[in-house]
Amino acid sequence: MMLDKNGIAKRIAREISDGYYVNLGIGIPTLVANYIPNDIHVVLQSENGLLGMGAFPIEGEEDPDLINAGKQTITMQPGAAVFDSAMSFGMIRSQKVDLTILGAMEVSEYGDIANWKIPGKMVKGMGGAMDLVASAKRIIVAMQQVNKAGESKLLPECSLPLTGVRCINRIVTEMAVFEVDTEAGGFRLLERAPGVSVEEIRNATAGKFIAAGDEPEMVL
Amino acid sequence: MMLDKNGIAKRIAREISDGYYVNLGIGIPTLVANYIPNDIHVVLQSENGLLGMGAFPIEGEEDPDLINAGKQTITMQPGAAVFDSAMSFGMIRSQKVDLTILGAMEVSEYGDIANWKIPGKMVKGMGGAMDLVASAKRIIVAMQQVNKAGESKLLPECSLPLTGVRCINRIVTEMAVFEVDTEAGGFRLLERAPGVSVEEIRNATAGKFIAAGDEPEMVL
Amino acid sequence: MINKTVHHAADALHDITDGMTLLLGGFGLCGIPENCIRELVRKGVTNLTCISNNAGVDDFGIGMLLRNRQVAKMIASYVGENAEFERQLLSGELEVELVPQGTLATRCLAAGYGMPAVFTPAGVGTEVAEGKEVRRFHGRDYLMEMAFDADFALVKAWKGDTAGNLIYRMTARNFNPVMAMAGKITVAEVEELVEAGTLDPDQIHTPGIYVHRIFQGVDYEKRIEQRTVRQKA
Amino acid sequence: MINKTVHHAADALHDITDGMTLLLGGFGLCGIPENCIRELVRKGVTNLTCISNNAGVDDFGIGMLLRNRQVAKMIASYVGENAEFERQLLSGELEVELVPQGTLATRCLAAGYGMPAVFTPAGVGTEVAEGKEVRRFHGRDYLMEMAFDADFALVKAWKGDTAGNLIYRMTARNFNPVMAMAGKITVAEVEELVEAGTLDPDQIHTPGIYVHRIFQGVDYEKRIEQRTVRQKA
Repeated sequence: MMLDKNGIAKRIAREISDGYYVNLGIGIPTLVANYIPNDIHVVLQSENGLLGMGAFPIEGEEDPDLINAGKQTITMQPGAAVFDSAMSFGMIRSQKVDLTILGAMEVSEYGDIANWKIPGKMVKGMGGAMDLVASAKRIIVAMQQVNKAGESKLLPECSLPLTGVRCINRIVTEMAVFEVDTEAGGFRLLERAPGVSVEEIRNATAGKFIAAGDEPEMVL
Repeated sequence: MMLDKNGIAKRIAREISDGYYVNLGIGIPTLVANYIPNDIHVVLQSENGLLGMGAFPIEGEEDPDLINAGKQTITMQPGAAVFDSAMSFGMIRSQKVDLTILGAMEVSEYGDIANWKIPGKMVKGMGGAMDLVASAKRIIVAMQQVNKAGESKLLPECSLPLTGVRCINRIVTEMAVFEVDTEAGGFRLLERAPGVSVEEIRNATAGKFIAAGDEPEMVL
Repeated sequence: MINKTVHHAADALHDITDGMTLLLGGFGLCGIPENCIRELVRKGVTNLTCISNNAGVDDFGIGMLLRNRQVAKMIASYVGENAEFERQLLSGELEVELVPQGTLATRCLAAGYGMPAVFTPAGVGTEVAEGKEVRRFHGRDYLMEMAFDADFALVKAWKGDTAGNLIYRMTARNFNPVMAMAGKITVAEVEELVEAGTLDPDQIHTPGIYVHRIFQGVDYEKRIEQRTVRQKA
Repeated sequence: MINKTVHHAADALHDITDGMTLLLGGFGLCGIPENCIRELVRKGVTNLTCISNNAGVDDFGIGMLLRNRQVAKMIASYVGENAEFERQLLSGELEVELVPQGTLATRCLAAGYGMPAVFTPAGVGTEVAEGKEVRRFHGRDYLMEMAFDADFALVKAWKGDTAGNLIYRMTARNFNPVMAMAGKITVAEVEELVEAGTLDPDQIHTPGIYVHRIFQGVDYEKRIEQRTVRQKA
C-alpha cells in the first residue's frame, strides 16, 4: 500500500531525535509537525525569523504579524525567540539547525536536488531552499517517487535546474525510505512501504538502485 | 598662549555640526563632549555598544553595566540605543558615524597615524582605533604638537607602527589647527592658537609645513 | 537627540525619482511598508529596481507597483504568489534576479556593516553561481556575493521613536532590520511613533543612526496571505 | 522546548581541557562571565587560548587566569589595564595576537553566521595586514579576516531562560551576543534564570539555539574599572 502524504510525514517524524532543532519546508514537511512524539523535545525553526513555531492559531486568534515561511498564520511555543532574516540564515549556515526536511521535484543518485524552477513554465524562486540544502547538517527529502506522468523522480541526474549539489542524505516517498550514497552514487533502499515489493520500488527508481532484497517494511 | 587640553577640546567642539553622530576617543577627545553647544543636536557613539552616551553619573548612581569605551561609568541620553560589538563596528564601517575624534602619538604629512604601540616599550593594543581610522568619514586628531622631549609629532613619516594610512583630515594641537593634504602631503595651517606665531608653529612641525603667513587666530 | 520625524509618506519619499534602487522590507505581506508602497504608487515613479524577498500579491504590496508597470527590475527570492509578476516576467517586460533568501539577507547585512562582499555556500553548483567567484575554505566551496547598493530602504516597524529607533513585532521583523541598515537613505514607517526616551534602550532592534526619516503610518491593512487555523480543542 | 539548564559552572565547564580555545565575553570588566572564569581558575586547566576584547586587570577577570599561568595565547584588542599581562608578554611567556576591536567582533559574527571569512578595511597598511590577503573593492582596500574557530564560548547575560534564550543589560551586552553565536559549545551564565515562556520572544538578544548550557551565576562582583562621577547640580 502506497503511503499518502500523512503517511510520509509520519515516517519522517521518526527521524527526529530529542533535542533537535528542525526546519520544515512547505507541503508534506509541514505535516511532519503533527507526528512528532510528545515525549521528545524539538524546536521548529521557521526561516522567516522564528524559533519555537507552534500550531496554527485557534480560529479568531490569527495574527498577521505571526506567520511561518509558507506565509501561514501560526503560534509560538513557550521559549520562542524572534530574530531577523540575517540571523535566521546565520544559524542555518553555521549548522545550528540539526535537520532540514523539504520537498523536491527531482533528486539524483548523488544527492543533487532540484525543486525551484521549471524553465519556461514556473518561476517561483528558490526562497530559502538553496541556503538550507547548502548548509544543513542533515537533509531529508519528502517527495512522491513518481510524477503525474508516472515517471520516476529519483534520477541518474537531475534534468531541472539544481537547488543544491550532493546534499541529500535521505528520501522518504510513498513507496520507500532511501539513503543516498553521495560518494559512489545510488539510492540505497532502507525500508519499504507496507505491502510494496522491492521490485515495485526498483521499477519506480530511474537512478542507480541498491537493495539487498530483504529490506523490511516501515514501522509507522 | 598655548592651549591647554580643555582649550583643544573647546576648539574641536566647533567642528561638530547639528545632526552629527560622533565617536570620541579616550583622553582629550572625551573632554570635547563638555563643549558641544546646547543649540545643536549631537549623538555620541561609544564603540562598546551605545548610541546616546550621556554625562558621568551622579555620585552613587554609577552602574557597572553602563560604561563607555574608556571603561568609565556613564549615563544614557533619552533616545539611546544599546547594541552588540559587531553592530557597533558595523555602523562605523558603513560610515554612519559622521565624525571620529581621537588622540595620536604621531601623524605624518600624508595623514598616516600612529597611536597604538611603542615597540619594546608599550603593548596596550589598538582597541577600536584601527577600525575607526580605516572607516570614518572624517577624522580629527587631538594631540600635542611636540612630545615631552620637545620633538615634533607632526612628521614627514611616522616612526612608530601605523594605526592607519592617509586617513587624518584635521589636527588640532595646543598651537594650531591643520588640514592634512593626504594627496600631495603637508600640514596646511588653518588657525593659530591666540598669540602663537606662524614661525613658532613652523618650528614645531617636522613634516612639510604649508602656510600663507596670514592665518587667523582661533575663535574659541 | 537628533529628530528624524517627517509628517507622512509623501514627505519621506519626496526625493525618490525614476530609476532608483529600493530595498523594501517584509516577508510575503507580513511587515511590509504599506504606506510607502501606496505613496510610490501615487507618485508614479517608474523604472524602479526593487529588492524585496517577495513581490507581493496581484493587488497588494509590491504587486501594486508591478501592476502599475513601475518596476523595471525585481530582485527577490520567491515570487510565487503573483500571477501578474509571472506574466510580465515571461513576456520580458520585467527583469528578474532570483537570489537565495539567506543570500538576500546577508547582502543587506553586508551593506549595513560596511562589508563589500560575503561568502555563502548557497547556490554553489547551481545557475545562481554563474559569473560569480567560487572560493574554497576548509574544503568547502562558497560563492562571493556582493553587498547591495540601494538608494533607499523602506521599512516597517511596530514602534519607533523620534530619534529613529525601531522595534518590530513578531515575524513582521524579518528583513526589515537588515534592510534598514542597508539603505543610503532609510525611511521607517511605524504603527506607533513615540517620543525619544520612551523606549527601553536595551530593546531597540534598529538603532536610530540607521534611520533617516520616520513617520507614523495610517490605515494599515495587514493582509493575511494564508489564513490557517485549528479548531478549539 | 529543549532544556539547556545545568546546575553550576563546574557542570557547565566539565569538559574543558588543557589546550582548548575559549571565547570570553565582556568589555573590560563589564559583562564578563565571572562564574566561568572562577571555575577555570579552580579547575586549573592550562595552555588555553583565550579570545576576549580585554585581558582583565591583575586580580580580576582573565587577569586571574594570566596570573595563574593558565593562558598560553591571548587574542585581544586592548590589554592596557594589566601589568602582569605586559610582564608575561615582554618575557615571552605569553603569546599575543592583537586584533582590531571591530575585526574581533566581526570574526565572531562570521563564525556565528557560517561565513568563513569577512572583509574589513581595519588594519590595511599596518602590521596587522602582514600575511593577510588584501583585496580591492570599489577602489578601496580590505583585509580578508578569518572566522574564529573556538571550542567554547563563555558568556554572561542578565536574564536567561531554560531554553537558553538570553537578554543582556546595557553595555554589558558588548561582545557577549557575537561570542555566544561563535562557540562550538556555548555556556551562558545569567544573573537570573527563568522558565521558558517567561521572556518576551521579541526581546531575546541571543536565541537559545546558540546556547548549549545555561546556569544562574552566584556572587557577582561586577567590579567597576573607572569610576567617574559628577556632582549633583
